[in-house]
This record gives sequence, structure tokens and C-alpha cells, in this order.
Amino acid sequence: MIGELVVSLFILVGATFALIGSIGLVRLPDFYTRLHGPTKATTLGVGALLLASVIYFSALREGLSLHEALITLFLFMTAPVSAHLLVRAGLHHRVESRSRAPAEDHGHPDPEAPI
Amino acid sequence: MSGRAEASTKSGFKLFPHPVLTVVLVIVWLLLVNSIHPRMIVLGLGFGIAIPLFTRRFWPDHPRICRVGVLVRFVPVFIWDVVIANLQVAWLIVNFRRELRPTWVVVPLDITDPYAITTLANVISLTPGTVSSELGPGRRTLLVHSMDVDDPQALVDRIKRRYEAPLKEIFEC
Amino acid sequence: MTLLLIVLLPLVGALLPAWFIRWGRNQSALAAGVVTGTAFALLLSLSSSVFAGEVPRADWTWMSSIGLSLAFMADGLGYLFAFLILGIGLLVVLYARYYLSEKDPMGRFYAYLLLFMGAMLGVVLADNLIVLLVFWELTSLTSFLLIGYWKHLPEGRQGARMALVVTGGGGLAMLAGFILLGNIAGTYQLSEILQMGEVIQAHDLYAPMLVLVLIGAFTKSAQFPFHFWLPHAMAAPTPVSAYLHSATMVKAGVFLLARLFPALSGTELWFFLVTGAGAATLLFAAYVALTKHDLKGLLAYSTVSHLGMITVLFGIGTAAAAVVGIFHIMNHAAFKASLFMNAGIVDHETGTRDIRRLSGLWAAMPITGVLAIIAAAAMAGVPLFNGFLSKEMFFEQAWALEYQFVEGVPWLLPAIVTLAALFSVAYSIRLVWSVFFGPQAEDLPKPPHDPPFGMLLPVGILAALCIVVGIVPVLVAGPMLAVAATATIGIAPPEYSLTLWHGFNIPLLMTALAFVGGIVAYWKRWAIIGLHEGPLPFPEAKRIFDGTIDRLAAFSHGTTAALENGSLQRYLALLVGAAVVAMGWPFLTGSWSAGPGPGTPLDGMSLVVWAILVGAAVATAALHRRRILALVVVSVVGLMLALAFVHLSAPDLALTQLSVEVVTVVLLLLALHLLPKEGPSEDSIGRKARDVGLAVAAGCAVTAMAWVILTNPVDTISGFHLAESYPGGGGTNVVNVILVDFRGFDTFGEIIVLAIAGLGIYAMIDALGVPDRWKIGSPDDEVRYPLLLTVITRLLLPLALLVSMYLFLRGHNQPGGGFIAGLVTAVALILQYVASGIGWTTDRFVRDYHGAIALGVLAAGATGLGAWLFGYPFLTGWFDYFELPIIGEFELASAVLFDIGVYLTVVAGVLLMLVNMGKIRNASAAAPDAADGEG
Amino acid sequence: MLTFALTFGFTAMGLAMLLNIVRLVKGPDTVDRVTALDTLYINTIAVLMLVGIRIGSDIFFEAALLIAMMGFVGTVALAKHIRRGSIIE
Amino acid sequence: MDFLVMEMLVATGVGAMAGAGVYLVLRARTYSVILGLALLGYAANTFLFASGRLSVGLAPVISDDALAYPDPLPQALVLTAIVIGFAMIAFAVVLMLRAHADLGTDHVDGPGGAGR
Repeated sequence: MIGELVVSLFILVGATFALIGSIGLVRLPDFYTRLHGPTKATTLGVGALLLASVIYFSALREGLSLHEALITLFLFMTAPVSAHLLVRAGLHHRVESRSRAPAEDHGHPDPEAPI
Repeated sequence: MSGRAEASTKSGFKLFPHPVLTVVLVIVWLLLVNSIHPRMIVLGLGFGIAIPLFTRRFWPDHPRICRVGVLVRFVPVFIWDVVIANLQVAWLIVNFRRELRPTWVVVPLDITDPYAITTLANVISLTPGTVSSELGPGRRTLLVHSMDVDDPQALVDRIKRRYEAPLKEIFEC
Repeated sequence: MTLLLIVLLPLVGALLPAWFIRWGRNQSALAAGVVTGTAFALLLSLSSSVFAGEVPRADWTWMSSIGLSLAFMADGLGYLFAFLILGIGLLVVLYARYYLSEKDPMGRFYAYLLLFMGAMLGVVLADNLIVLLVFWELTSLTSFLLIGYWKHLPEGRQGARMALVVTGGGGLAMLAGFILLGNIAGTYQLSEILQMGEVIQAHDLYAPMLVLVLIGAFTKSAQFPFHFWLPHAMAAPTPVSAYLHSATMVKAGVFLLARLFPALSGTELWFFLVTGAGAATLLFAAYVALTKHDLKGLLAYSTVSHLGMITVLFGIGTAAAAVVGIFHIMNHAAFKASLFMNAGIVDHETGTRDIRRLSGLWAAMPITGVLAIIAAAAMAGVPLFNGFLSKEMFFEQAWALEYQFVEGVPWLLPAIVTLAALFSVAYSIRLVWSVFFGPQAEDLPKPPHDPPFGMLLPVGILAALCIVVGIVPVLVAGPMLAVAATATIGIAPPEYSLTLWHGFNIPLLMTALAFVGGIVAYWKRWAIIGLHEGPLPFPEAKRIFDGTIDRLAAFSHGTTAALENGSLQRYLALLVGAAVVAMGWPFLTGSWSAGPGPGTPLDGMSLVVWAILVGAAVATAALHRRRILALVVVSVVGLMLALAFVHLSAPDLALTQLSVEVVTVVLLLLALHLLPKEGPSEDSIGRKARDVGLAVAAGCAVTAMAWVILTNPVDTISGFHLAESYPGGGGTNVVNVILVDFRGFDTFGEIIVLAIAGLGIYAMIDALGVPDRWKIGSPDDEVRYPLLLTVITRLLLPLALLVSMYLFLRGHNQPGGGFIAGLVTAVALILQYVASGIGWTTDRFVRDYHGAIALGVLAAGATGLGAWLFGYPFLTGWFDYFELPIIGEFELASAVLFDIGVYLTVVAGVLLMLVNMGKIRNASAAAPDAADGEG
Repeated sequence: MLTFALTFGFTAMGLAMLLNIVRLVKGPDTVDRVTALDTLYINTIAVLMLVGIRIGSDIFFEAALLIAMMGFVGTVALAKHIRRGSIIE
Repeated sequence: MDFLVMEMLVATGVGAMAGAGVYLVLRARTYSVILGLALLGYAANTFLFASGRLSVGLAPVISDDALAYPDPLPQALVLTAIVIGFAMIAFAVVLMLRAHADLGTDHVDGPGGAGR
């Protein structure tokens, strides 16, 4: 019973976060801020749901079942990289940014890539 | 990174090209098959040895983790920050009235080890409203985009203090 | 057996003369003669039984399903014709040996002749409509070769073309008729069809069938209005004319009338069609013949006219008439063949065939003259010659007629007949008198003299026959006529007397009239000729024919040009349209309809997925010109599809779909780099509207079809697979077991397809000029190989490999398997290429994908062969369980080895494709970063 | 309780996916669209987890794992293409 | 008969993919045609899969506590079909590239095709 409660809780939390992430994706003003939605809220949201699944199968079903943790690990490794690459692409494309420029210029944001 | 965290605790024998990797693989395997039946352990060990041998050449310089203790202390901090970060971002998103102050900040880097830099970048991206956007020339700076900042310098300092320092200890010695 | 030999001998033997010609003309002719003679001998060996009233048969069932059997029979009729074909054939072979000049390629001539002979024999001996038809068309083809034998003569070629078109076209009509007939009778076996005359004639389709068949017969026998090709076929060498256009091929038509006589004849329709056409031909051709100046032209028209006479006889439809018809066939063959050869001799010796130039040859070539007179007399129907008998009997029949063309004028047909006879007398006289008597011709190209004996012999034999039959018909022709007639009319023929003198009666009167009138007509011939060379010429058949042909050609050119403008777009549109119609039809006609359906309940998530999927699909179509965007949208479709598969309990499909999806995206991105990023907007509104219409129609049709299928109850064979999977295949994942075990052979074929595609791609790209060694980008080139990506992918690679191993190993029992594992591995490695570049990765990885592919296919194949070694059929699965310390029980299945093959092939194939496409860019981009500006 | 949570979860995730599509359609830049696609992939994993919990079977685990992998690869490829044109160089 | 069932979703989904595929295949540029091929491939696969009828929440994996199984045969066929379809598309893509390189245009009718 407790287990079910916990599972439900995690589901609620996870779903909420995932939803908020997607809302952010739609609502936030410019590309660079939008990017924060997926990279954070979604990862945690999904993380929570995966945790829910782990608990569900471990507690309410037979035997320990941790393999959803792999997906979390995977997401935590990849999501930042995706974001990173997307920002780079955006910068390269001169996607308009509402953000304040860096204090002092260290060659950012990337000018014509010197290759 | 958590996988490698657990892995580091058991780093021992040197007769494998990447002992850490081997251990990680065995653990991942056991997670995959979702059982600790001896058969699976043997199988996992088999892969744990075979795959590193196969991918040996993809690892010109394998990561060295010296200060395990620091890592152990770092992980919970990181996870906590992630949760906080999510709450903050969530709040920023759902709070319609609040005006965002997105900012680009440049973080000068002291660490040079590629694995360290990567870890740092990932950590930054996963924690409070920041996304690590671009490595500067010569990997001496890291361009970070933050969602809502009032004092950029404070952010830079926080990143260097809270994440870069421990990572430097962990990876570079 | 003998029958088959008789038919096959000439067909096969046709090679001999063509081969023997290298040793000389005599040898070639001899070979042809021997072949023909042997066939003739074989035929004669049958005569005893045939005359005894038996019917030798030979039957090889071929395609019983469509009632097609290679069946031959030699009843009296067939025997008679075979006799004519081979007998006269023998004479023609001999004659042609002397007729053909040094220059003519004799080997080819005899080859064609024998081919024709075989075809003709096939026609007359066939016991199956289809077989008959095949040989029928074969005669048209071979006659085409023979008529066009003299390639240098344009009229030869044109004549051949005309003959082929007319007779071939008639053959097609006849095919239709035969199929109808076969359906009416329920069989294609002739001997059976002949038994069911009244059934056939009672059938509704009798009329159309009859017309079609008759068209075939009339075209072949040059009956009005299809007569015109025969005179033009006279461009052929005279032996050919003598053989084809008097004795054999043109007789095929009347043979058909005789052959089908019991089945078709006796109705009023038959009478009007056949007799009508015959009568018209008879009179018209006889009249024209008189006006021809060319010996062979004259003979050609007289042939047409005599064929008309035979047709009339069969048209009358009474048994007695049919008997006369048969009789005249024999007689005509005899005298007309000899006349043709005679004309050939004259042509050969004097160098011309123009009656106006020829005159008084008697002095120079008396023997020829005598033979000519005999044959001509027979043709004219002079008493004591065979022609007289058949003509008397013909008059008799024409007089005693049961039907009448025009009510109240019973004398119409007799009048026509007499008139025709009159003209035939006239042209016969002209043929002899104008050529052999009168003043000596001066300006002949060659000094005339009698030909060599070899040329005279055949003519002589035939002429002799004319006389002998004419005087003692009963002895010579009696028996054969009897059996032939019996066979034709199916019953014992009525009483008829082959005697010279029937006393004074109407026929005799008609004959007398014919002779008197004939002489007058000959005397006044120039008036008639002048009439047609001046004020009212005959319609020029050739011009009309050519005009028709040209208009046809122009029409077809027009249609082709209208349909095919070389635009694949249009063709595809037409195809799709046709497909849509074909798909939609069953619904409109209501032959397909929705069933009750299990009605799987809905849930909100499915609705969302469905909405996204449909929306994305439509969006792809709408956004296709913005290419990257379109690609993104397509991958949405793919993702949703994978979700759907998961939800609809097909995990394996979901896994495959996901992996393939990504690989496809990478592939298209690679391609997109080399193509314009934006498609031009070039489609006209009309084109768009048309395609949208097509698309919507197709979509609706497919939807309807799927709906019908889904809602109708299923009857699956999967029960077996489900039951056998574990006990028989040693796996619990039925899909995988089906792939690697039950249907292993399909999978084997499939990985081969994949391998071939990979190699094909490699070949195509290779031709684009890819350098096999390219520069290695430095690992810290941040722009090309971002550090984060590089590091993370290196961390991911082992994990991904582990995952793929996991998917592979459990594939047999849980979702997974060789395909999916292979795709995952491939993707993981591709990721390395993307992150660290081709150079870096290739330095650290197997380069020889071809080898890997081969290895994979071999491994899979070896599994199959292994099954052979143990005496099982190819790719029979084997598995067993083993006990090991620590590990415990585990399974070994040959399927696993097979799966390894699949795995290897997939990995290597995918890598081969993608990596090589990556290379193109490096090859094509001369400037290191042509790409940088765009993207 | 659990059922309610699941219903809520499904509704939320469905909404989330639709929102992703909205961003994917609106753009305005290709990078926005790719981001949307990436998010869609991640949300799909969540959905799979929910389905798994509902029917009480972890048969969807592999699918989820693969979506995580493939989503990443796809995003990387698209981003690299936008940034560099050629993705394998 | 009730139309708000899973079957209708699948049917319409297949229809939509097929329709879009047809439209794309009829476009003038090879790239669009290949997208169309992909969509048509999806449609065909789903259609084939549907011929085994729909079943929700099952798996074609033999187990003791499974009450029913989906029809595995269409699944096996479709699995093969997916991979073959990929091979086909890959080949078509390279063909397109080759045509573009050799003819200098990506119009399906080659140079001058734009005219028609």
C-alpha cells in the first residue's frame, strides 16, 4: 500500500515536471531559454517516472528491478550533450537571443568558426 | 556519471585495459538482465573483458580517477542541485508574471583533462538554469547560458567553487 | 507416334538443306527431297488403316487445365491434305532445284519450304483447336518468309507484308472464334467438337463465333473481300506460288471449312455467309482473271475464283455438295499446281510472263505447250479432264439448292456459276492460245526452248493425273475421295457417281453455255480489258491497303506521343490512378464490406499518438520543400509508429522501427548535405490539385481497405507457430523464432538483399570518386568534433555494445534479436563516426565491411548447410540445453549462429552504406568548408 | 490511487507531447524544431514507463532504452547537420 | 457499428500515411520522392501488421501466465519488411545522389524535366 502510494507520488511528480518542461518549451521567449526546459525539467520528470517504475516493479511485483536506472543514467549522460550541440548550432545560425551578452569577450559567442 | 561513480569504488586489478570500464560494464549488464544469477555474472564478466578489448583503441587516454573520496562527496551535492535546479526552472516556467533575465556568462576554466571538462559541462547543464553552450578556443573558457541571473559574476564563482574545484581534485593529480 | 514424326520431320529436317548447301545445290535439294520423301513414306504407311476407316491418333496431354493437348489425328480429310502437301511438296522440291538460279540462296529456300510444309501438316493433322491455330499462324509466318524470299524485289517484300498482315490478322480473329467455340463445346478437342454440331448451332454465341472463324478461313483462302493479298503474293518464286498459292496454304481456309463442316454447317447463316462470299469471289475473280496480262496474275485470280467455287460448295451445306468440294480440292490442286509450274517454265525460258509479249512458243517448246494445254483444259472443265467432273457436279449442286439468296429468283446462283465458268473458259483459252499459238514472238529476252527434264517431270506427273482422273475417276480418286468425304461430313456420304456422262441435263446445258460464251468472251477480250484499263479501272487493292496501314501507324504514333511524354511524374500519376481505381472498385460494387469487428476500445493516449501521427504525415507532405523540416516531421511519424507498435503488442517491431528510423534520418541528412536545402516551388496549381486529389483518393481507398480487413474475422495460421515455438524452435519470442527458424529461409534471403544493397551503394558511390584515404581531422578541432560529444560517445560506445549484446542474446526468448542488435551496434559505431570523424574512427576500427558482410552471410548460410550435414532440410533449426558449473542450465541453438550471421550482415551493411556516403562529402568538398556557409 | 496517478500521468504526458508538436510546428528556427523533437523522444520514454506500470509488465524496457539512445543519436545528427552541413566528416 | 475504436485509428492512420506518401512520390524532386517512399513504407508495414488484427497490451512471447498472444506471423513479416524497406530507401538515396551528381539536377525527369 505504501509502495503504491510512493509510486503514485513519483508518477505525479514526474508527469508534472515533464509537462512543465514541455510548457516551457512552448512558452519561453527565445531559443536559448527554451532549451532549459528539456534539459532539466524533462530529465528529472522522466527520472522520477523511471524511479516510480523501479519502485513499482521492485515493491509491488516480484523481485528487484533496477534496470530503468540505466535509462536515467543514459539520459543524464546524453541530455546535456544534445543541449550543448543545439546551442552551438543555434549560435552558429545567429538565432536571435534575448540574453545579455557576456561581460568580457573571450571569443564567444562563436564567430565564423575558424577551421 | 553515477555509473562511473559506483565503478570507481571498486577500481582494483590492472590486468584489464580499462578496469573501471570492466566493472561498470558488469554492473550495467546485471542491471540490464535484471538478475544476479551466477550465470549472468559470468556472462557479464565475459563482456566486461571482451568489450574493453574491442573498444580499446577508442580510448586513447583513459580517465584516471584519483580522489575517490571527493567523488563520493560530490555526487550527493550534485543530485541535490539537480533537484533544486528543476524546481527553480519549473517555477520560472510556470510563473508567468516574472520577467526572465537570461544571460550569457563566460566561465574561465582551470581544468584541462577532457573528461573533467566534459563532466563539468554536463553538470552545469543539469544544474540551476544553466546550459554549457560552447567551449572557447583552446578550451580555456566555457560559454554558459543561464536562464535567470542578476549577478553574472556570482554565478561564475559559484560554478567554479561548487563544481570545478572538486572535479579538478577528482580527475587531475 | 508416326503422326508426330510426320509433322516434326519437316520442321526439324529444315536444318538439313541449309546445312548441306555447303556441299552444293544438288546435295541441298536432295536433303530436302529425302526429308519430304521420308515424311511421305510415313504417311503412306498409314494409308491401309485410313482406307480401312480407322483414325490413327497421337495425343500428349500438355496443359490439361486449359484443355490444351498436343493431339494429332489422321482421318480421311487430314490424310488427303497431308497427301497433297507431301506429294506436291516432293514435286516442288524437284522443280525448284532447276528453277532457282545460281545466285539464289537455295539452302534457305528449302529450309523455309520444309518449315512451311511442317506447319501445314500440323494444321491438317491437328486434333486440337489450339494446336491447329498455332500451326495456322506458323504457316502465315513461313509463307511470309517464302514470299519475301527474293529480298531484292520491293514488291516481294510488300507482298509478303500484305500477306502476313491479312492472314495473320485473320488468324487472330480465328483465335477469338476458336476460344468461343471451345467454350461453347466445353472442349478444344476437335474430334469431340465435331460430334456436337446441333449443340453448337443452338448456342447464342454461334453467330459471332461463326463470323470470327470464317474471317480466318476467308483471309487464308483469299475470299472476297480479303482476296487482294494473293495476287500480290505472286512476287514469290514460282515454286512457292505453285505450292502455297495453288495446292496448300490457300487451301487451308477451305480445309477449315471442311474440317468444321459437321459442327458449323447447315444453318441459314452459314449458307448466306459462306456461299455468298464464295459466289462473289467466284464470279468477280474469274472476270478479273481474264483481264490480267501477267501469267501468274491470271493464275492467281483464277485460283481465287476456284477457291470461291469450293467455298460455295461447302456453303451449300449438303453432304453431296461437300463431297464435290473435296473432289474439286483434289482436282484443282493437280491442274493449278502444274499450270503455275508451267508459267514458271515459260518465265524461266523466255524471261517474261507478259501475255502480250508472249506468242507462238509452240514451235520452241512443244512439250511445255502440250502440258499447258492439258492443265488448262482441266481448269476450263473440258470433258475427259478431271476439272470437267467436279464442275459438272458443281453445276448440279448449284441448281438443286435449298436456300435462295433472293426469294423468287432460284436461278440466281446457277446464273452466277455459269457466268463464272464462262470467264474461266475464256481465260483458260487466253492462257494457252495467246502464249503458245499465233505468230512467233520476236522481242523475247531469251531464245525460248524446252526446259531440262527435271523441270518438266513434276508438271508432267500432275498433267497425267489430270487426264487419268478425268477418264477413270473411280479407280484413281474414288477411294481417297470416299474416306475424305466420310471424314468431312461425319457420316457415310450419299450416293454420287463419278462418271463422265450423266445424259442431257441442266448441268450439261450450263457447260455448253459456258463454252460458247467463253469463246466469245475470249474473242472480244480486248473490249473488256480496254474498258478497265480506261474508263473504270479496278480498285487498286495495294494502295488502299497501304493507306490503311499508314493511317494505323499514324494513329498509334499519335496515341503513344500523347501518353508518353517521358515524364516519370506523369507515368507514376497514371499508375497511382489506376491502382486507386482498382482498389476502390470492390467497395463501390460492394463486394467488400466491413465486418462486425472486435472493436478494440480506445484510450486517450492512443488518440494523442494517432493525432500526432496523422498530423505529422500530412505535414510532411505539406512541408516537403523545406527539406530538413520535412525530415524532422517524418521522424516524428516514425517515432509515433514505434509507439503504436509498442501499444499494439509488437515490441520487436517497435525496436526495429526505432533503430531503422534513426539510421534513415542519418542517411537522409548525409544526402541532404549534397542537395539543395530547399526544393523549388515549381508545381502548377493544377498539378498540385491533381496530386492532392490522387493522394486523398489513395488515402481513402487504403483506409477503407484496412478498415475492412480489421473488422472482418481473421483466420491465421499462427496457431502452429505459437504452439511449436518453444518445443520446436527452442525460443519463447515467437517472432524471433519465426525469423530465425520457421521462416529462416526468408530471413536468409533478406540479409542477402541487405548485403546486395550495401554493395550496390558502395559501387555507386565508388564511381563518384571517393579517395580511399582522407585527411584525419585533429581530435581537438572543436568546431568539427566538439569535445563533449567526443568524450560522451566514447563512454557510450561500450555501453551501447553491451546493450546490443543483451538484445542479441535474449532475442530468442524476449524482444530483441539479430536485426535489432545489429542496428544498435551500427548506430553506436555511426555515432563514433559522427563525433570523431571518419579518419579517427576508421583508424580504430575494422575497415573491411565487405569481408564482414560476406562473413555474416556465410555464417547464416553455414547454419543452413549444417542442417544438411545432419540430414535435415536447409536451415532446419536445432537446439539443446546444457548443464555447466556455476552458469547452470543454458541453451545452445543453431538459430543463434544464424542470428550471428544476421547481426554481422546488418552491422556491416549499414556501416558500409553510411560511411561511404560520408566519404562523398569529403571527396566532393574541394574547399575544406564549402559546407560552413550553408547548413 | 495508482489508477488516478496513471490517469493524471497519461493526461499530462499527452498534453506534453502535443505541446512539443506545437513548438515543432511553430519553429521558428530549425534548432527549435529539433529541440522539440528531442523533447518528444524523452516524453515518449515517460509514456512507455506509464504504460508499463499500467499493464504491469516491463516488456517495454528495451523500447524505452532504445528511444533514449536513438533520440540522442538523431538529435546529434540533426544538430551536427545544422552546424556543419556534413555529419560524418 | 461503433467507429470510435482502435481499428478506426489504425485504418485512418495507414490511410493518412499512404495519402501523404502518394502525394510526395508524385513530386518533381527526388528528395521528396524518397520521403514519400519512406511514408509509403510505413503505411505498407502498418497495413501488413494490421492484417494480424489488433491486440493491446500483449506480447508474442510464450509464457505460462499469458492469457492470449498477438498474431506473431505478420510481426515477423513486417520486421523483415522494415529492414528491407530501409535497404531499398538507402539504395534510392544513393541513386538520387548519383543522379544529382551526374545530371546536375535533382528533378526526377532529369535535365529539362522541370519543363514538363
